[in-house]
Amino acid sequence: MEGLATLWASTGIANFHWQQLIMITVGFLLLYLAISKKFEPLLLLPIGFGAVLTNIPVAGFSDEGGLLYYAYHIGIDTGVFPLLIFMGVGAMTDFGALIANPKMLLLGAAAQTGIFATLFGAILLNLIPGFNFTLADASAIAIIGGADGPTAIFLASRLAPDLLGAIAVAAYSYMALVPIIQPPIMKALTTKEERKIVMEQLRPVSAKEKMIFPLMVLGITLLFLPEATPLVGMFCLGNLMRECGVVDRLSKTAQNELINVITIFLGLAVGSKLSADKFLTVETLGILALGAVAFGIGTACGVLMAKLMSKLSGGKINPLIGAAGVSAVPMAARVVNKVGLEANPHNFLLMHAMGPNVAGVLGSAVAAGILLALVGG
Amino acid sequence: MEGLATLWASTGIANFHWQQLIMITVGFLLLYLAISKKFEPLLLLPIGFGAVLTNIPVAGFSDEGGLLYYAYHIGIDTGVFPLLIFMGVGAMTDFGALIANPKMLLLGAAAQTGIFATLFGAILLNLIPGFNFTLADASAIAIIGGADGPTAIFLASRLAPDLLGAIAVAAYSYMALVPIIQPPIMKALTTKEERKIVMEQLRPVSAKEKMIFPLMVLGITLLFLPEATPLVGMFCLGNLMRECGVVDRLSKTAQNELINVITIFLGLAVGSKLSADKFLTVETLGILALGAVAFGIGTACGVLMAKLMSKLSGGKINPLIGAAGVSAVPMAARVVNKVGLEANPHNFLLMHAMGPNVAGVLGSAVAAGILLALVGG
Amino acid sequence: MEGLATLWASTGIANFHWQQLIMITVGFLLLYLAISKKFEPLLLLPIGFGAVLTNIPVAGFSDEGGLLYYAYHIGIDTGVFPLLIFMGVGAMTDFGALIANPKMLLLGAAAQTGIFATLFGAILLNLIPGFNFTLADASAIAIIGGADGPTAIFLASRLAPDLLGAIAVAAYSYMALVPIIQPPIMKALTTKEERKIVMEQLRPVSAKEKMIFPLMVLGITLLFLPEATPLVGMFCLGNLMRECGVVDRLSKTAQNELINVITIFLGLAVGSKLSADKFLTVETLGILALGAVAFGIGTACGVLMAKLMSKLSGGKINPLIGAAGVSAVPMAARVVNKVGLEANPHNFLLMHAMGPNVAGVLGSAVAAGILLALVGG
Amino acid sequence: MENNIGPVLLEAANLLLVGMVVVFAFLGILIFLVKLMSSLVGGDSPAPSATNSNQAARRPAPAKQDDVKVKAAISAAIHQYRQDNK
Amino acid sequence: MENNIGPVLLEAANLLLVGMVVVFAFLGILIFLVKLMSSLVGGDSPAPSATNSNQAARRPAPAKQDDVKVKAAISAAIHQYRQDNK
Amino acid sequence: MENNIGPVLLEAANLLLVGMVVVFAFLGILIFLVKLMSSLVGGDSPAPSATNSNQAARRPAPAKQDDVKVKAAISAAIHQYRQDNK
Ligand code: NA
Ligand code: NA
Ligand code: NA
Repeated sequence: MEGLATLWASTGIANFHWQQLIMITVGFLLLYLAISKKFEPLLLLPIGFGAVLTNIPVAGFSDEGGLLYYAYHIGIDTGVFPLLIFMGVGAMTDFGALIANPKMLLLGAAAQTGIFATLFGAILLNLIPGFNFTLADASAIAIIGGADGPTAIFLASRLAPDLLGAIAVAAYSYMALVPIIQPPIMKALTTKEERKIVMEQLRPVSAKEKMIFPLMVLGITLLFLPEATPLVGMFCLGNLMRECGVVDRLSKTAQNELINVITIFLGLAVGSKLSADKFLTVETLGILALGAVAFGIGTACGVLMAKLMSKLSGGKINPLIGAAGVSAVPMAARVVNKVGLEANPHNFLLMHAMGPNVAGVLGSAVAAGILLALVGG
Repeated sequence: MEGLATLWASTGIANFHWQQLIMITVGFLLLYLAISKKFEPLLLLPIGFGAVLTNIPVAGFSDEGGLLYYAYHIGIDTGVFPLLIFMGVGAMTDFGALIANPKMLLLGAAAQTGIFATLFGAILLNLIPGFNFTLADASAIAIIGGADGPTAIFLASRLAPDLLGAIAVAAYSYMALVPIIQPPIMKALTTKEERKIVMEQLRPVSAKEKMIFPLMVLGITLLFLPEATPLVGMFCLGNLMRECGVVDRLSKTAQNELINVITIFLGLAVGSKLSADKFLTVETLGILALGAVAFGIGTACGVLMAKLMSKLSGGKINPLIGAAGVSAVPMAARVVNKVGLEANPHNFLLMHAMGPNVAGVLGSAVAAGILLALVGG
Repeated sequence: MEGLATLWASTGIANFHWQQLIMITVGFLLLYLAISKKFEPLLLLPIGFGAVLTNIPVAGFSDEGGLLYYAYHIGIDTGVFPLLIFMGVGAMTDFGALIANPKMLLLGAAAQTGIFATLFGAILLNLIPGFNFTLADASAIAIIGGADGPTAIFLASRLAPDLLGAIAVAAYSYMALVPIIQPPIMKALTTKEERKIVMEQLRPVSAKEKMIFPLMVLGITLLFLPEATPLVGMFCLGNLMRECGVVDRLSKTAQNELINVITIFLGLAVGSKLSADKFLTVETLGILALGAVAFGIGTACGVLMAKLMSKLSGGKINPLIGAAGVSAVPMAARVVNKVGLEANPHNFLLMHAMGPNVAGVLGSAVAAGILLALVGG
Repeated sequence: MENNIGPVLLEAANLLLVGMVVVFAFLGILIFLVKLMSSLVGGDSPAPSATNSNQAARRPAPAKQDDVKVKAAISAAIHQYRQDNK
Repeated sequence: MENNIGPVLLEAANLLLVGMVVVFAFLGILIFLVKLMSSLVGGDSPAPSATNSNQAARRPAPAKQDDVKVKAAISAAIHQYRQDNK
Repeated sequence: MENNIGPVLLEAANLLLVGMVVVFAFLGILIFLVKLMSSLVGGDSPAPSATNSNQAARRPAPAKQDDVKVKAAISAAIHQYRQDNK
């Protein structure tokens, strides 16, 4: 029965390297977080599954000709998948709250300090032996602070493909952890009185304003920051399809079936970068640490900017909403609402936090464009 | 702050050529027509957006590795996108009215005169200095007279890829303008008495007839005009899935999610051909003029043929329905209905016009096959 | 009018080889079986249509640059389409009945005897002059006995691409013929008393068990048979998405729009392998004969194993359910139910037969992994 | 330029002629075939009532048979659910 | 290692500065433009009733016009069906 | 030909044997693991009522949490709409 011997020689048991076993465990851990802890399950489930598959010996999922090889090279190497996800997210996003109160854009800007400060921090980390981040690596890591999955994956695929797996996992994990990371920072930087501030109701926004908004964003992006137009442009296309009212069937497909299909393959493809040699490094630890720092700084700067605006406006702005400027839509806005309710049970901040929340998406896409223009290429 | 200088050097402002600005304006104009004027928005919106994106400097949407580069080369260069759209349109088309009254196919044939006469006209235009259309160019332009978007894009991608952008824009624009172009011609060629003719009700058509029809069309196409089988074959596949009653889930996907996804990318890819060097030429003016001529001749010949058939049938056919033979489904059939109602408020011609209308789709696909066989390859 | 002559020279009539006409007839026959006889129409309709298209002269559907060429090389040559179908089938499959009664896995194992016995039979067939099956050919043919379409297509694309068309047609045809093939064998091997056995109701299965099950299957596959992980892994991904409860939108897309789109192209691509030189051979006759043998042996072994288990359990198991072990989900389970009702009008075996039925899917995927490991590569 | 245009103009005229002949021939054949088909499958001016019962008999059947896998999965799920909640 | 980090650290500091300046400038311009746009298209604090009638007038129209092909196909199908069942 | 078939026939017989052994072994291990799993997660013959409350408690929760983005967008839209129409 030579067959049995041949078969034994091709079993996983006979071919495993211990690093693959660890990475498969990491994959199952991600599945656990996605399913039991509800950590951004739409992406962490396929990522976790992809991590398991890519580390199976003999099967060759990520070798040339394997399923994950195609998913990665067709979808991520080209940048196509994150851009299509961004189009779908654009088709899901309602900019009404932001148009009603455009000053909220400043909070979306302030929270991006988390990105650029972390970039500086990543370079500083090179002082510790074992770390050796280039400026491109540091930029890709820093974008975790943008709290926006497709932006992070797009930038990482451009600037530091080897770190893509760790960066994506960190970005989605911290986005899922927003309810744990943000509240202490928000409370530390605000007084109870500030947290109690009730904001006045937003004015209604007309359909026409909502329709012109994405065109305007596209317009100034192509004038001032064309490097950001892939991300911003596809986002605006999705939003225009949503708001123009004449292509509803395209808009619905973009925010449902299309984004679902792409999400499955994007997740699997990201997971395929979680191989032992890329992930089981000291750099991954650095990325996880820097990601947490980035989220913290972004939250803090958002809150501080909101505090400043609150002062200048004579107390009309609740500084908590600054925390939503990191994006992490809509989790961060809900956290703002929850912390606000703790201070004042009749204070519903959700709609007010949606403004900075969607501003943060634009903010990090702009930051990504700046990094591409100055570091990429 | 050298960074600011580098960033400035990469802004759109510092990199624009004036032609790109004009083409971006053209893109926004198409968006305006699509949204405010409801000019075939499902296609002109993505085409307009693609035209804006492709003309953004630095961003490189249509350079190798850019999103529109992939959309064009994967979807249009291969012919895949228009064929899949055609499959979806087939799955949406009800041939009942045509099967009940197959003589209507003659109207769908007559209206194709617009195509072949325009081909002759395009060659004549070479007499004017500045024009230099080859026979392939002329054929691709003439197909605008087929009043069928995917057929025009498919043929243009095969015979004159450089003219694809202008041809597609002209085709969809004139299809949107059918309610303006057709009525004067229809009224000029018919008497008020003729327009008042009430047609007898169509017989019911059985499910079996509807199911056999696409197979029969496929059969004679493969026997007599195999060059037309990509277009006609995919159309018949969609129609067979619709009518056979045993693959409803495939039919529904083909006429909804699949066609929606492809429409987005087809539009963007067509838009990517609206670059300054290809579009800002005197040839574009010629294409626009010839397109209008093609629609006019097609409409006129359809009406005249219907008039002849009306005479021969002893006044049982309303000559207005000949105008629907150009296709432009279902706009042309509705225009027929509207003009008929003006002459006789109790005369509903919609169902009678659906016959020549869908016949026109087959007619232009057949014409495209003839052009591919005689001019292409 | 040289044009007419050129056109005539490009007609199908002037270019047909008689073999192409036969293959087109075969294609129409498949369409007839799919539509009128409801033989697995979701796949046989596109396969039949693809067979017609690929045999049209001049059109070049399967030549480089043709639509079916792309469908085959992108979807089947890479293995991507059958794997995605398998993901969708996983998202449609409820393992509840199997988890409630895991011993049913033995029936899913026994029925795979059909595969391995047929492999032996295919080699024996080489004794007849004209047949010349390699071990790889024989393995690809034998998998027809797995009664599972995507598994058969995946394995054939790996081991014997030239036989793919005949193997896929045989697999789907016999799956459609299960209600005719199985009952005589089932009745011959069981007594009327045995067929009357009423099985006790299955225990309820918790959501958690259903969620862990696909992870467990993935786990032992990657440990013991990594060559089977492409098939089993994608199946488990689909099933995990279904059962985990946190990614319902991905699961719904996987089992609806995504699987529908892939089914259309998979069918067309398989049909494109039905060319005269590959199909009109004596080997196709051999494949059809062997396929019937494989189904018969699989059914018989499943029933015999169920009979043994019935004896050992003291008559608690109705031996009919063994026939469902060949998979052919859910047709085989319904046949079991029907034959059971004939013997005892109050005996509903459907749920009891679902256990061996889904076990058979796993069984044939495992068998495919074994063949890939020992014969492939 | 103008003297070069002669032959290609002739070719265009030829295309105009051949094209229209073939389009009419093609769709003309189709007219004949559709009529033939309608008379063969009994669809030519059927008694309305016959058609109705015909359709009533034909249409629901495919709908019922279509997509048996999904149906079976659903019925299995319902069955399971009922058992779970008994 | 540590003495090599100087220039890249400087570059990172420069990026931090330039990046934040540009982000604020970009979104600041957007604030200005949104306000301008809102005042131009009359969306700035409209009387609620006006907005309502406005929306009521605008929204349904696109919905009605959207996707005419599908609508026409449906209405044609209904028409045909009614004729078949008369 | 016939004398060449010997070794490959032997190999096929070997495949038949090895294949069936491994299929049975593989699915046999799975039987054992499923039983083990069911006993561990408490799914083995649970009291129906317990299962019900169990399911009632578990199922709705994921459904609620699933796809928060869409939900939030909808609720935001409703909120906005209510404000617009006040
Ligand atoms: Na952000
Ligand atoms: Na036409
Ligand atoms: Na099986």
